[in-house]
Amino acid sequence: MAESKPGFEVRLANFTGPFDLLLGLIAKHQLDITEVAIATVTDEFIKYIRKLQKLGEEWALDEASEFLVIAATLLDLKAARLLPAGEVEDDEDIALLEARDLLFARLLQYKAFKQVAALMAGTLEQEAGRFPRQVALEEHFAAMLPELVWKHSPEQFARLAESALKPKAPRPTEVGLAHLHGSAVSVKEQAEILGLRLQLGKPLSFRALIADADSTLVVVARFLALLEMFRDRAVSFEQVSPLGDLTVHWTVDGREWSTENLREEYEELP
Amino acid sequence: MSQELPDPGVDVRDLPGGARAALEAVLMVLDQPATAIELAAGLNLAVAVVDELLAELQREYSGYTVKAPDMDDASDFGFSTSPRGFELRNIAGGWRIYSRADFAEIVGRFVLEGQTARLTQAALETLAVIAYRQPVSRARVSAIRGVNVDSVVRTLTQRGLIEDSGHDPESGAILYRTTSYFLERMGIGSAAELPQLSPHLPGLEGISEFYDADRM
Amino acid sequence: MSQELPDPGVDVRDLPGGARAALEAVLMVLDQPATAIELAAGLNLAVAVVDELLAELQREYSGYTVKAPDMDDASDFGFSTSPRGFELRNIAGGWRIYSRADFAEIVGRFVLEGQTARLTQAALETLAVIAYRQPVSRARVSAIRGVNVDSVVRTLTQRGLIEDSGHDPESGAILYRTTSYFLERMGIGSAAELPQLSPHLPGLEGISEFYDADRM
Repeated sequence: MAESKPGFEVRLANFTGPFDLLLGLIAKHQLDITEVAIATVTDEFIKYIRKLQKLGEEWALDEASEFLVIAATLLDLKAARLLPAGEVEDDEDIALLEARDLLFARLLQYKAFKQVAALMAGTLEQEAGRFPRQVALEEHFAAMLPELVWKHSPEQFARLAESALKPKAPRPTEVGLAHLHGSAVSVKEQAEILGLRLQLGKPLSFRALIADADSTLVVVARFLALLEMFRDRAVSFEQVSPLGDLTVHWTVDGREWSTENLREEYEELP
Repeated sequence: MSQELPDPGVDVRDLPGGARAALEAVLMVLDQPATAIELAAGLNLAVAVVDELLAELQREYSGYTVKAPDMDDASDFGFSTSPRGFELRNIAGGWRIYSRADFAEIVGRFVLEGQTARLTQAALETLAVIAYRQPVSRARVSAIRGVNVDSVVRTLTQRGLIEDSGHDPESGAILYRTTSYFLERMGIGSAAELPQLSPHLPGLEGISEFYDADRM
Repeated sequence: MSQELPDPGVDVRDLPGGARAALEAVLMVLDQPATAIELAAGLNLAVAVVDELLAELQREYSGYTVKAPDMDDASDFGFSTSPRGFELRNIAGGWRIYSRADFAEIVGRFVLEGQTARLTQAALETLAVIAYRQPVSRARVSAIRGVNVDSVVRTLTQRGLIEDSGHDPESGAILYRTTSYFLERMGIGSAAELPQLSPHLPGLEGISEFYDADRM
């Protein structure tokens, strides 16, 4: 796992959603998906959200939940990338490949809509220069209009106003469930499992660390946990070649480490 | 054609059709009659030039083609063609394009087609919001009602129930208020006589002007 | 000119300028686009005749003078003149007069109202998904865009660009579609005229690089 490249910036204000952000990240050619430093992105994002919260912006919650989708998506992609090329060994590998293809298809679809939205923006802009003739009816024609039938008493009219002005009950919010996973996996729990294994002192590959994971979700959670441990300098990473195995070492500082250090933002994640 | 004012923006004479077409473009979409001075200011032309162009267009619409400044290659003498279906009229100093009076019967028949004497529910509700929250912009009424109210506001204006009451100093949007005809139909003396509404109904404070909002 | 319907009232062809000018007169009072059928009914003319006249006026306003039926004495060949300041367009199924786009800046100085703020990126993308997938629920739009779209959908509804089109029979969710005002703003006749989505689907050049790298 490499550190983020110097100068890499996440300017979330420029993105309109997780797919947008993901496409933005990918478009930066230096960002091989395995090298996107999720920790850096997360840091930037949390800083951004805190700033919004200070300003009392109501979008903070929305964007925070969007970010969970980004993080999960990135981790899905990363997990998929960690499969050695062309080697499909078991059901889990197939599941990862399927997840990757699905994500790829969704990204393609999103990118297509983004492109047509840009075309539409151009057309709307161009058309805004044409003003329709919609002038008031000439007085002699307006005078010909049939006399208005008016049957409302002031009280009836007031009731009409009451109902028109009453705040509309918010429409039932439909919650997109597509990104939700079946069972909750705690990053904290996974961190504990990893900590116990690594504390024995022997460096372990990421493959080995996820060998017993029974779902993509556990892989993702362990990945996140490792990133957290890396932040706390409990572990270090070593990767000899770009697609090679990622080796995880327990560091000296790791003696002090406990899952209590995990920041609360991650407790419920993913 | 030599009295043009200094021109900071686009020179209308460089556009296809030149100053004459630019003037026509403005006249075609103007709702209220405009004076030659107002037109000249907007077009960055001298008033004398606009006066001349207005007279030219007026003659042309009535069927007398005159030598246009950008048609120097055409024949010099004005020849007559058939009149157009519209005319340019100067009423009380203001210029506006109207349908030609000859066609009043046909136009009237067309206008009356499909007209009803009754306001739709959407129109009534919009009128109620305007009556109780006046003066108010269309954008705010849209925000309260949750739908676009542009065409309903046009109908209510045409029916003489509401009217323009100037511009919002901040957004520049037109503000609407009810008319004395509305009071007459309601049988009350002033808008203050409208029955009180529950004090718990939201005012305009929380309703953002969505045209201004840069975040959606 | 031989397909006229029986005419109970005034014959528009007897008036100065004939049927063409009568049509123009009606176009002058429209406050929303009118179909050729509506215009034909109002003018007591056959739809085919009105269609032909509309096409003729459209060409003429754009600077191509054509032989008009009532100008038999004039020269027969169409010659081009300068375009007028306005144009006749067939949009969202109806005909209407617009100021020519060349004069956008100048006309904009006179017409304040109706100049709407630009849509945000989020609103544009949501509008695009709805335009191409209509009728569609908010949940589906959210899934495609990867974000919650509730507030953007509300704003698009207030601006009159989209509207409710009933409920999904299975989920009961409200379905949204674009409005004729949207078509007007886009300058197209129907949603089918939107640019094709499919050519934009393959590609994703940025992403293919590293995907290709591990595909063997």
